[in-house]
Amino acid sequence: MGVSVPTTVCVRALLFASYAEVVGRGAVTLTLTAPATVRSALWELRRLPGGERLPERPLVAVNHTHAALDTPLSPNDEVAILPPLAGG
Amino acid sequence: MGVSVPTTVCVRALLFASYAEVVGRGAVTLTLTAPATVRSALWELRRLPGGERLPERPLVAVNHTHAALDTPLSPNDEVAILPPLAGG
Amino acid sequence: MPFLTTAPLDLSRLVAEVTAPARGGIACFLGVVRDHHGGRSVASLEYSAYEPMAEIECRRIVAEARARWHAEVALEHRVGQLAIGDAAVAIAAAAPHRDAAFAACRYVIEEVKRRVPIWKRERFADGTEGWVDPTQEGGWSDHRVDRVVPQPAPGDAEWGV
Amino acid sequence: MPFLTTAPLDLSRLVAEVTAPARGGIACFLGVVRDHHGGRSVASLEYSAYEPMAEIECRRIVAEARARWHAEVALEHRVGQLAIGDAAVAIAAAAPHRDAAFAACRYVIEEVKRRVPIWKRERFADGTEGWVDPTQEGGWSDHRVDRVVPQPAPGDAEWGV
Repeated sequence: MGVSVPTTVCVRALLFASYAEVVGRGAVTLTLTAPATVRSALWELRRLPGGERLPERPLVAVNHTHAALDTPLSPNDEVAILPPLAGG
Repeated sequence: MGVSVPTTVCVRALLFASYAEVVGRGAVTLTLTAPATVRSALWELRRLPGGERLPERPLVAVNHTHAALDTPLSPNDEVAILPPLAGG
Repeated sequence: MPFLTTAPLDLSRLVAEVTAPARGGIACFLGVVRDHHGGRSVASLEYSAYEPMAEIECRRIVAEARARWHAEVALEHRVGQLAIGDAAVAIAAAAPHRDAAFAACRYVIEEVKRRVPIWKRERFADGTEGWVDPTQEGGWSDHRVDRVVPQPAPGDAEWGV
Repeated sequence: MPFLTTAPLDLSRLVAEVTAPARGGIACFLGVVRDHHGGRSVASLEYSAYEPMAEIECRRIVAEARARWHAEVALEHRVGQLAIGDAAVAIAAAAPHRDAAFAACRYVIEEVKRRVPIWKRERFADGTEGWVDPTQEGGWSDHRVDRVVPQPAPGDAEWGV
């Protein structure tokens, strides 16, 4: 009996502020080919209508922590694409 | 007719905090030989009972402005001998 | 206590939270909504946040300042609609001596600006609007949309305040 | 408004005095009476001042900070009897940006400590007293007198509060 290897990773992607406006929505569920990274999630988001206006190297976070484009994604992770921060 | 040259300068000297305690008073009127400086006022103050405990080079002020020991004194000036400052 | 709030900020309450007999210095900072940005007249603005992450980052920043300067630190950031002159962020940092209090206070405001996911949409006196982008020349996003934007779909809980 | 007061300090009022729509950053400082000094337990303390000169120096310091950083600055120093935890000095400095606000606030507290003729007499938990001397090892004056000292003669107007 072989071990079942999942071939896809399902994650929740969040878009905020100006990035939510250009894509027209704040949350998208993505099904990515394993192994998945933030970069592969961003690649899918940039294929959405308006998504071509997302930058190639935005700030990103995974599960509420700042992350990098090559941060790996696990099933049900929350990946957030963050416009330039303007708090304070 | 010659010009009258005053030979003495009368000033008001103030002592504060620990310096007032060692001399036992907060204000002294001093009659100094002209030309007078802060140093000559301090010299007189150090001759008062307890005055020997005043330092030789304290902080000083003349007419509410920080001054030096060789700052000249005019009649009715207010010269203050200031213990180490502890505000703030 | 959450770090984000829609209520007006109260610096006195933050100062009271950090005051203690062993702490002789309290440094504070208030960031206030200005009436001009990039030469344009601002009428009001709205702060939104990725709230769960913003709370976590604020907690981390405060913990870092406490550990590094042996300080007690209180922080609040306002979200939602703000008027000119309203405080958007308030910080109080208390330490035994003033060097540490100032350093901790300064650290917190710098790190809040650098790390906490909060965004600011300005409404200008001429009726247009724009997202503030501190990384861009002029201070607005390339994606700035000079019109009133529809609200996000209801039910999308992750959308910021 | 005088800079010296016997009333409790109110940072909120100072902040309100300096707040304006063009000033986005407000840095504040509170100096609070600590319960220990040099390893000894402090029960209370009394600030006294050479009042006319203290007012003049405070006004000069505030004017310098305003000119150098284009800041608006409010300053108060309390005199008389203070309890542990009371604020002895309060500063609010507002400027268009936070760098200037922090710099102006820091300048004012450093110059107040360096230039304003104010003295502090500590009453310790063991009943003794001493003048604080920041220039001495241990922090007290060589002229420290560990007893209750008679008040200055009435009518000597220059004696501090």
